[in-house]
Amino acid sequence: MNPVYYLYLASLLFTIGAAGVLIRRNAIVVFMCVELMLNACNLAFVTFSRMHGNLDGQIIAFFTMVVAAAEVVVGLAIIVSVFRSRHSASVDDASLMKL
Amino acid sequence: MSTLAASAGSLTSVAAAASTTSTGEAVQFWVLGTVAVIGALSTILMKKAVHSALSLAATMIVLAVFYLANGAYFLGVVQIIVYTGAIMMLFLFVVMLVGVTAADSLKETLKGQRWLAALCGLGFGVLLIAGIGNASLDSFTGLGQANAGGNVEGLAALLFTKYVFAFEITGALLITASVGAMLLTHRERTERAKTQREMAEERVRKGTQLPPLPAPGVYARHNAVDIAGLLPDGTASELTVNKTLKARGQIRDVSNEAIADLKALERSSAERLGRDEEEVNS
Amino acid sequence: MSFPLLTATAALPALGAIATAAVPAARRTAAKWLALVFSLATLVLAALVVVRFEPGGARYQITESHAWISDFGVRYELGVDGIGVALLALTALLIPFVILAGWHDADPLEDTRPNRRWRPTQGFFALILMVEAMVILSFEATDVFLFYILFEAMLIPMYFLIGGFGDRAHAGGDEAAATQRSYAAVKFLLYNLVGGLIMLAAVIGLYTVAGTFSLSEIAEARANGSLSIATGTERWLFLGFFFAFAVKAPLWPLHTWLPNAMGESTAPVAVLITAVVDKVGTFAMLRFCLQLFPEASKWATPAILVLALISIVYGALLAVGQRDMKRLIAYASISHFGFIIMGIFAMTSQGQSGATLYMVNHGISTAALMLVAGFLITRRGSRLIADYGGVQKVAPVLAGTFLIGGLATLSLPGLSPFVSEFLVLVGTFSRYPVVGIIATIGIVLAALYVLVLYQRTMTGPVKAEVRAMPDLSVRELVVVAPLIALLLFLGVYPKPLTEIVNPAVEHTLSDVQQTDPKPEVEAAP
Amino acid sequence: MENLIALLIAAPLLGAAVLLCGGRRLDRVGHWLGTLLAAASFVIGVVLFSDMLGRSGDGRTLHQHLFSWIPVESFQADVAFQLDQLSMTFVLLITGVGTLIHIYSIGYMEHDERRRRFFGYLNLFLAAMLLLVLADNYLLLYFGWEGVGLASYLLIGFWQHKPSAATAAKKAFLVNRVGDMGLSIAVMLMFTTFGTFAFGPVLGSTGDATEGKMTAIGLMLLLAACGKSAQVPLQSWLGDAMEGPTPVSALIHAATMVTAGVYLITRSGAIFNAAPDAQLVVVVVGAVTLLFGAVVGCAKDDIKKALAGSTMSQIGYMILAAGLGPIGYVFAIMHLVTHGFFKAGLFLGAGSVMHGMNDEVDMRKYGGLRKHMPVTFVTFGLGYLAIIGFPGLSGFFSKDLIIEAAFAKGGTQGWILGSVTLLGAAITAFYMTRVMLMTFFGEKRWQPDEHGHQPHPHESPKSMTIPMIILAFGSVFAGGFFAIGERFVHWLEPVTGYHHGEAPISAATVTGATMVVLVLGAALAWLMYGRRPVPVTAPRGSLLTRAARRDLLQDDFNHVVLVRGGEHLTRSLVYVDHTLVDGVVNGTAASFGGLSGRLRKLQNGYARTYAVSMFGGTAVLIAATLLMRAV
Repeated sequence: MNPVYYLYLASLLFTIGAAGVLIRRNAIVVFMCVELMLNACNLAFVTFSRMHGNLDGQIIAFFTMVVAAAEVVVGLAIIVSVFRSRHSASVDDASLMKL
Repeated sequence: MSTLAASAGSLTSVAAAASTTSTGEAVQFWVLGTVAVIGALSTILMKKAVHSALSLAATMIVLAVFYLANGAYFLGVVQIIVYTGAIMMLFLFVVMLVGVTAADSLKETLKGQRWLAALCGLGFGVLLIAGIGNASLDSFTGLGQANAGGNVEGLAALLFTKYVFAFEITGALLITASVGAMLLTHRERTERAKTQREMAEERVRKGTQLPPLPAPGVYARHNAVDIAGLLPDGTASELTVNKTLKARGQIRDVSNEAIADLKALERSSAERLGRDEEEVNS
Repeated sequence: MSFPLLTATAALPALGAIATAAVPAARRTAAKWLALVFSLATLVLAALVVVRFEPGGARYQITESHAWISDFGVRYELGVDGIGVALLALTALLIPFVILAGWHDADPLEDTRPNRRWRPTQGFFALILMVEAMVILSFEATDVFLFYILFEAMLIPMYFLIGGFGDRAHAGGDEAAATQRSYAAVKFLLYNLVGGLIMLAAVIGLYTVAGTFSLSEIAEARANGSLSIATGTERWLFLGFFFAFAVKAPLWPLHTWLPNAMGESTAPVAVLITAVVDKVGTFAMLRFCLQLFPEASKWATPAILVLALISIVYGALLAVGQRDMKRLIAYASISHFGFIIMGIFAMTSQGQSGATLYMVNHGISTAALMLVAGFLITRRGSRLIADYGGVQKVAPVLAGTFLIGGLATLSLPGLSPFVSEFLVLVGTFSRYPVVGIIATIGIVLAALYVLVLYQRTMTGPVKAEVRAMPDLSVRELVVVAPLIALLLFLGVYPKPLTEIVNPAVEHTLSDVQQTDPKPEVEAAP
Repeated sequence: MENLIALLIAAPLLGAAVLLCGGRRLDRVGHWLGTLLAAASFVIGVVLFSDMLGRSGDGRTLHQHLFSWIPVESFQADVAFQLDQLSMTFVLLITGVGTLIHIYSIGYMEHDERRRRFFGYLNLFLAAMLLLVLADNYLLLYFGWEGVGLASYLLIGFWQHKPSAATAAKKAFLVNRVGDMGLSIAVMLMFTTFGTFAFGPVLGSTGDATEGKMTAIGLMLLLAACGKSAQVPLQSWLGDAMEGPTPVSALIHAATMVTAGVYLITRSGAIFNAAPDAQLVVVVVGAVTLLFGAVVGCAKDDIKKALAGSTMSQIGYMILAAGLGPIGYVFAIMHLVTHGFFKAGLFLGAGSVMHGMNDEVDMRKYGGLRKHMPVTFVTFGLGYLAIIGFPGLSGFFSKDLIIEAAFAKGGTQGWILGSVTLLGAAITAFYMTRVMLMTFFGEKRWQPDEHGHQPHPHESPKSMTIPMIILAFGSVFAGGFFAIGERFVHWLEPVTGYHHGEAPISAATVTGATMVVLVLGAALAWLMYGRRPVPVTAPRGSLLTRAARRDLLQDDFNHVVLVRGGEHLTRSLVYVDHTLVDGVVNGTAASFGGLSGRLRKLQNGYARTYAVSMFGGTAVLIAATLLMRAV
């Protein structure tokens, strides 16, 4: 088997995550889907680093994880405060983009 | 786990340019890959957020394994510790906070949203795969040399030389994030806290429930917070249970069973004392 | 380096605009005088330019050149040829009269309560000076990009001048007038913006082809053959430029914004539109279309001549059919712009010199006619021709100046427009006889609409409404008399102007490799 | 000496400038100033004339180059003058008659508060007319040409408060403009053909150009002449032009301006000689107008309009003569001069009559005025005799020579033209006799006007009668003076060229025939208007009469075809401009509005919708990159 298959898997996961982002209304789940997408990317990076035989890919994946951590912290905090104020975690309720 | 790592290690120590991996890894890929995909799908299809979180965790663990298989030992471990360990738990916390059992319907409210999403997703996936397809190179250089001095050391070498600035910046980012999270969740008290006296006066003015709320639970064997206290006539008092629990519908109503137990008790004692029902009833 | 004279001519009015705008609300009159002084100072500088300019000398003179946006090779390049000098002088000359004529047009109405922020007068004169600055600079710019920016930027003050300041006493209620005005302003803006955007595309295209915005560099590159634009490309670029200029000019069928704009705005602003701003369009045809795209210009000439011809006859006929005297003058201007464009694309020295003179003379004559019409309108409070009659009896001087303005519009010999119109006709006739002959119909029609206008307003029994009409005040005389004097002088002795213009025209003709057709027989001396 | 030429024009021009810009403070002396400057111009003319006589036949042409007017490459228009015998003749006529009419106007316009401006306009006219005849190139001539048009416009519409006057003025200017169009096209043709339009070069090299070009130029010049000289088909304005003050009618619309067409054709003789077809058209136009004007003159009851008709027909004679070529030019000019005398005299007489009759113009309300205004009667009578060609008087010589020349054209053309001119003579005799009889003979028919003023006819003041007397002298003797010993022919020959046309019939016969038709015409008029009383209200009259009263329906034609048609055209165009041309643009704007309205629906504010579009966008981008890579 060729490591390329990992890439196929990664893209599949990424797509699934994206679809999730689009179809779920619960902010938390949407968030999880985002995480899924990030992980898919990581997998791709790791695979690439293996294919090209240098560690830069892994470094990037590492950074992605760190950033993801930070992002999750802030994002969840936001969700919590939103939930506090509107007693709902649905992304559709926050349709404030429309004036 | 360690076996996997070993297999991966043996694999990566193979000659630089290989065109295919070991069958063992292949098997592992196909098995765990299926698991990962199923996990991902259930993540987006489960009604309850908790289930989504758990299936996502599963996917992540699988990914961790794949990292290891790809010779990214450090990342594999970090994946398990940070992601599955920390981030997913954070998710669970929040889910609990917002309500575990609050299942959101998967019924689409936006017209055509689902179809569009499906269409885009399909097209996107196809495109990605096609892209990889024509980017694919049939031979690959393993991480043999790169990991020669050990994977962690290799990463460290890169991280603290080439990527040191990025590293520092991410550090700053983390700090900022934590502070930001605190700021966001922290609720500033706007008015002076009421003194006890004021509260008391307020209660009196309202005239409702002058004495403190009754404690939950009746009899020593039931003092769980989720059991309504019984009024003298044996009916459950709503006041005794926390609102949140009530909102989640997590109240256990034990009043009837308590009465039944009482009856059973009396009957048995009556039998032991040899009294008959009449006496009892009279 | 020497004193940047050209920059100064543009910078002075700009400064004036800022200064005027800064005058506090209460000191309205001070603002007016300030604006007038600045415009006169600009006139002095313009006179200096005319003096410094040697007709026989290099093509572009008094040049300045500084790097501006070096990444795109955009330079701040100024320079004037004879045509530019003539139009620059015209602009600098007209603005003081415009300001003087609009002396009271922007006074806040009595019923508006005093308000420190509300300063319409300051705004009015500041905007006029702003327009002057931009127009002058656009006549001097020899960098396509710089010119484009000015070409677009001058729309902004014009928009506010048209939309913000209408006739003081309009026949229809103020409400209706205001809506009409904003419609006219928006129409003006949209038309010119569309033209400008298409031009922008062409400008970028030109840059991608030529790699520079500087006229001189492009001309040089063309000369030494290092730059050769493919025929197709050149034609597209030409069309892009020409469209914008045709809207500005305006050429049929892109003319409909002009009558609204001129009809709704006050007379001085109308003069600003037709006598100053629109000239940029025809000027740009001469300087940019012909110089940058000679082949394409020749290729497009037949179509353009037909359009110009339509403009001439069509505009004149519509002028005959108008009930509103400002709109009448507007349509007359459309007809005249037809003549100008025809002269430019006849590509003979007479035609193009005539066209350039035409721009100047049309500016003066229309200013005279329009301003007097404005005085008339402010007296009676109506733009409708039918509301007047017998004015000649009560206000002979006003009527006389009106008649002279009209005669200039119908280009009577002895008044300057005749010179230019005849030159254009001869120039066109010598290359395209049929076109020239059809164009002469315009002469007759011009007489028709001018005389009908004069007869209906000035002659006949005196109407009751005009019986108490006062004759021209001193201020108004000061506005009109010099214009009329100029019309007479340039009509009898246009040589100073032709001397400046001819060499420039020769350059343009050599750009398009055209020479005047030779007469059939060499006449005996 | 040649430097005086500019002064000829400068004097009246100065007068015009001063009088028109001077303002009210000049009201007192304005008329004197105007007259003085006109006279000054005349004196200069006389000086130049005497100087010219002093020089030999071919050296008589003077040139003065003032400055270069419009220099653009090969197009070189100069302000330069040429004074030769032809111009000289006109200068004397214009300044002379002009001065007389200035004097006349002093009295005639006495009660008009705008008299100063009137004299300003008169001076302006003199300047323009002199420029016209003194110019040495066609463009400068065009300048004067339009200048006189302007002056006539101002003077016809002098009483602007009368709508009829304003309309007449406008009409005159417009019709003239049509003619001017011809002149300008002619100038352009000259420029393209010869590269110049100065008299010398153009007329010197007419032979080298193709005949077609020459014909075209000739016809264009003729069009111009028709406009200015009120020839068919552009004659319609002259009748209405009588709305102007009578001195104006006398000076501009009888003596000088209307004859500019004849000057133009004579001046351009070389061109016409090179274009026989054009010449033929000229002759035809002349002949037609000759009869047209005569017929109209017979029917009009308005004395000035009757005279206008006669003017038209007399100019027809001149144009016809000019069209005959070298055999006719001289006689055309000669008739022009004599006509200048007697027609001006007649108009002044008419003016004097009106002056005495509260500006009544209807001859049916005159009658028997000879007792009341003897001087007017005599001068008018002499003018009358002169115009009908009474033996010995001016008209007799000049007209007779034209008739001979017409016969001398030769062939059937000659016969036709000859008979036409004879017929014209007969009709002239008829309508002039009619005017004479209706005005001065018979019993008095005048009645109070609408204000109830009973007119009491009286002789006009000296300032009016003296010019009439002088003109009467001219109309009596001028012809004889010119004709005897062919003075005039020798005078003009160097300029216009001349060769004697051999008439198929002897001169005596022609004269005889003229006499006969003359007597016939006069007798007929006497039968109709002399013997029986003239009804005060015009009888319905025959079809021809009614048509003639309406200028042979030419105005109606114009009205229906040009005015109505034009109105419809403009109105429909205004509509088109508003709906079609404008509508297209507004339509585009509206469609854009609708489109954006539809697009707005996409902006529903739901984050997920935007996410979808983003996602789709990314997909598209990837597809694009892939395609690019594939290609």
